[in-house]
Amino acid sequence: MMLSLPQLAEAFGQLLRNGATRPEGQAPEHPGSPGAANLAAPATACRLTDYALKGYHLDVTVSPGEVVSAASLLDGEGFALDAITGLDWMADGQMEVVYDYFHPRNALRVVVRTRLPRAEPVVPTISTVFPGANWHEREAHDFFGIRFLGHPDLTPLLLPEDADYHPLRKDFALS
Amino acid sequence: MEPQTELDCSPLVRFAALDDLLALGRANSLWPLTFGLACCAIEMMAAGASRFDLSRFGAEVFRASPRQADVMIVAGTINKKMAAAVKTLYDQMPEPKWVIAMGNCAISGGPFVFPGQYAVVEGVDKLFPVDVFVPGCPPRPEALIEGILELEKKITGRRRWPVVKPQ
Amino acid sequence: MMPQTERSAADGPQETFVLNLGPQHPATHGVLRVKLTMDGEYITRAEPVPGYIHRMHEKMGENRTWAQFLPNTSRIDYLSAMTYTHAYVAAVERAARIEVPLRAEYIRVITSELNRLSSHLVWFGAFLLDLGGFTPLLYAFDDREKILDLLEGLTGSRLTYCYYRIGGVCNDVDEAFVQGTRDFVAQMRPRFGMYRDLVTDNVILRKRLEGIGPISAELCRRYGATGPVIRGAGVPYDVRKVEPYSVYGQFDFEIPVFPEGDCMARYRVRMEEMAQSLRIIEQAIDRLPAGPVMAPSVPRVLKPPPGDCCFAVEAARGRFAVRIVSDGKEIPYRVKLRTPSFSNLSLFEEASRGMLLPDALALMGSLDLVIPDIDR
Amino acid sequence: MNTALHLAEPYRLLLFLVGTLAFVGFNAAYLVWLERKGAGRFQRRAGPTEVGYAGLLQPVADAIKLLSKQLIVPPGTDATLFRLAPMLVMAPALMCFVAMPFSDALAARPLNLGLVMVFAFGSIHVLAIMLGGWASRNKFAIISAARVVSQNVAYEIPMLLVVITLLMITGTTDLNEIVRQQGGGFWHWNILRLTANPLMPVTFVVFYICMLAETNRAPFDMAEAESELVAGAFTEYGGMGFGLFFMGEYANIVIGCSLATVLFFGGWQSPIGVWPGLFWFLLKLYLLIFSVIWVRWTFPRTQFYGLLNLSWKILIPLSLFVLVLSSVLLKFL
Repeated sequence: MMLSLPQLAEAFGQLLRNGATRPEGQAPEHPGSPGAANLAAPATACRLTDYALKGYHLDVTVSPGEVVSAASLLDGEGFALDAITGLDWMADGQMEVVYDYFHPRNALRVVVRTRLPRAEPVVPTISTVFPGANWHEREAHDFFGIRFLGHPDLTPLLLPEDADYHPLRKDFALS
Repeated sequence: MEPQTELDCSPLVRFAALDDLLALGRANSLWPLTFGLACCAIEMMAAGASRFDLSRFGAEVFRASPRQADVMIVAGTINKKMAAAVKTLYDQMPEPKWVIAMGNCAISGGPFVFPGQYAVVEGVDKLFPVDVFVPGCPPRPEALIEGILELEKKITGRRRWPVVKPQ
Repeated sequence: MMPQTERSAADGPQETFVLNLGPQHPATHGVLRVKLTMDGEYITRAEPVPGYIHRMHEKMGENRTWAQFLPNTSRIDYLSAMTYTHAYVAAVERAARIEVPLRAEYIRVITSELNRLSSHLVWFGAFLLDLGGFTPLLYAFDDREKILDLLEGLTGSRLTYCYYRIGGVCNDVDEAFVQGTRDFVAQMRPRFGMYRDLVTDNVILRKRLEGIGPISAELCRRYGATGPVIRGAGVPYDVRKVEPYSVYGQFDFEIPVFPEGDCMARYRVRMEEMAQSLRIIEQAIDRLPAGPVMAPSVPRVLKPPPGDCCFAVEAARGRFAVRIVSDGKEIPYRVKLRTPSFSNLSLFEEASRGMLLPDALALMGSLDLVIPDIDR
Repeated sequence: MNTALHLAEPYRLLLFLVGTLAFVGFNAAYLVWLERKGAGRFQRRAGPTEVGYAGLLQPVADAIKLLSKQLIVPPGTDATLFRLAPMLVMAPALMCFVAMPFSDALAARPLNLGLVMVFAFGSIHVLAIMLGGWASRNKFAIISAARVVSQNVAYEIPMLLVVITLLMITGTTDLNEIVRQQGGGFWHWNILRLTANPLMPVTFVVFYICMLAETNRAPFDMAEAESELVAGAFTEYGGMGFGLFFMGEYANIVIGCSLATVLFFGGWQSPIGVWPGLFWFLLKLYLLIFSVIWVRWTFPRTQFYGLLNLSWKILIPLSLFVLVLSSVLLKFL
């Protein structure tokens, strides 16, 4: 199946429009956190990027509730999960989760990102879609304290079993 | 495997000649524990491989079980998650036992020490006594062999070969 | 195919016990711990527990300048230090819009491929050690020493090279390196025949690898496994071909692919890959252009413009990607390292279910794990 | 040594006891040296060179070190069995040499049931390894113990079957008598007695494979399997406990190879009719031992089910076939 970039962008556009037109009462698959509602609606966007400058082809920003449907969409197109990264925007009071995807047969790389409130970073897990996400999410939880709703086991992966600190948060310092 | 309680194994009575013989035997049969942590472990393997050939000194018998090992070559970084396991391994080795700290990480934490670091044990001597330090990042296999010769000297009081002075 | 390796449900429920493999165990190649739930010698659940050599590389990235992070890149996967440094410097070059001279790119390709070769040789030896054959390890290390001599003459280090710089490479290659590399390629070629006779064609080895540890292309995709693991499952995914970086697009080489998905397929992929690396090295040495090896305009204090960017390379173990985020300062805002061993190991739990312990260890060996690469 | 044979029986036995102990001890120690040297040569390196001339004092250093190591009986083990197992591995090995004919007259005790006795005592080391593994209270050791037992049960059968084949041809279990029958040139050796059974070389191959498996040598070293089971049944043994297991392994190799020499290669018989019997016996013995070392450093380890399959599906039917063929030939020729 040869997938072209415009088709994929169109599919994402569809997904984002659906998310935008969804009635307020019907939450997406996962409700997200109460904090997510208070936050100003995250800018959802889908734009093509210059591969030579960025290293990826498609940059998609979704609301926290839509990461699972984005993952399902990419799963259906035969993508594989590259990594899940946290990003601590302390100045903005936000936490960003970046999902990198690559395609094992085409030169296609997609970045899906979502912003969470820093005080309570909660996002639904995509380990139901990509089992490989399990470890990546545990790692993001280790480093940033991002909670992945529905994750089977969020015990520390790389940090000691009893670790209660999140070292890659910008305000982390050993006492 | 539970950790052993520490035993004081220094003998009550010493026999000079016998002690010398025992020291000679021990020094020439240093079996290391198969215990690679990180980069240095590759150089430790290289030291056992054909070009450098630890077996010349009878030290190529890498034993995977701490009960049969005489010297623990700590080859790599020890982090806080690993520290307890390393301590257990040390405790499980029967006396007399020696430790070589190979590489900067095992000596002091090496390049992974910075203000506010949260994971690395800054030197294996924080956990148990170390006999020989072999600096380098990673040390060359020759350096490890020199470390083993140095340990032999520590055991027997004699140097196997004269030290070659740099020109 | 191998009915003995699977325990049928008809055998009824059995008492299981937990076996801790590691953190110090000869088969885990370092300090990986695997919590095995065993039913006799059959594995009902294998749960890898990484983190015993977590060394804060990503935290360190946020603590030093862009160039100061370079030594770290050689110590993540110390067996393919060159390719890892390549990914990082290329990502920074991409973010800071630095053009690398052609000669430097060629040198990067040559040294990366030499490094890949030496990494595969270590894997070859260590894998055979897992299978109980000690001698091939020493043969492989002997050949590897020749590569290390070349790289040591060039970089001054045997393992952790830190040879690339942002904007080029540290120093130019000399005639001795060029000639030495030519000699090495000529010397190395016939060795593969010897390895085939000594090891690959051995009937015991084939019995232990063929049909053992099947990993399908779909399983690889769902876990994001790359490198020889996915190529051994029949998918020709190699970053050097799919997203050609540096000057890889200019060389004529093949991506070895074996569709069986078992340990033997992964074994063959790596053995073939070594020959392909030799091909690339030969071409690059022959076509090595003249010119400078450092970009002329790299600022002393590097401040890439704000934003993020990615760079992926094909390391010896698979796809290694660096994602850097800059906020316009001289210190990175975030350096994310996507390491291949991490993803490759994550499928172990699913792939090893119901296997016998020695087969599972063969499977683990065929994944070619470097533990600091998982833990970072 | 010959004068010793005319001494009064108790002194003679005593002398042989000392001689056997020395022989086994010396062999166990210097086979390790040979193995390390041999491994070195197979692997393009030197092996021990620094401890004494050509590393000849290496086994002495190892022995001193092992003897002076702290003895640990780990908590939770069955202390009695834990201490007993290493002795159980060594003592039966010594017993096997009682019946072994080193030359025409050089045998501790000529026994007409010599072969049976060697097999009886030769099997005890399995029990010892199992006890050691069991008593260690270590999961690796227990897995290893289970492996050793099933492996040895599987390989005892084809081994005994080929030996029965041989016994039908020789008609005696007296080892010295078996050797005497093979006198008069190497074409009289059992391995080449093709008139009695054209499959004699096959019988030897089966015997050799079984011997490797019985002594837990590579490629059948399931018991120690370093990359899988750490150190197998010996995981918890340090110092001389481990040293005894180590020596027991080599003593068993010596027994296995001696038996192969006696049964198939004419024991102390000279192939060309010159030089004393003891020389020829030892030459054949060490050539066989060298082949065992060679095999170890060449092949990877087999998988456990492969090992059992080889025994139950190939070796046992094959040796049964040889047995039937042999008896048919014996009956009708």
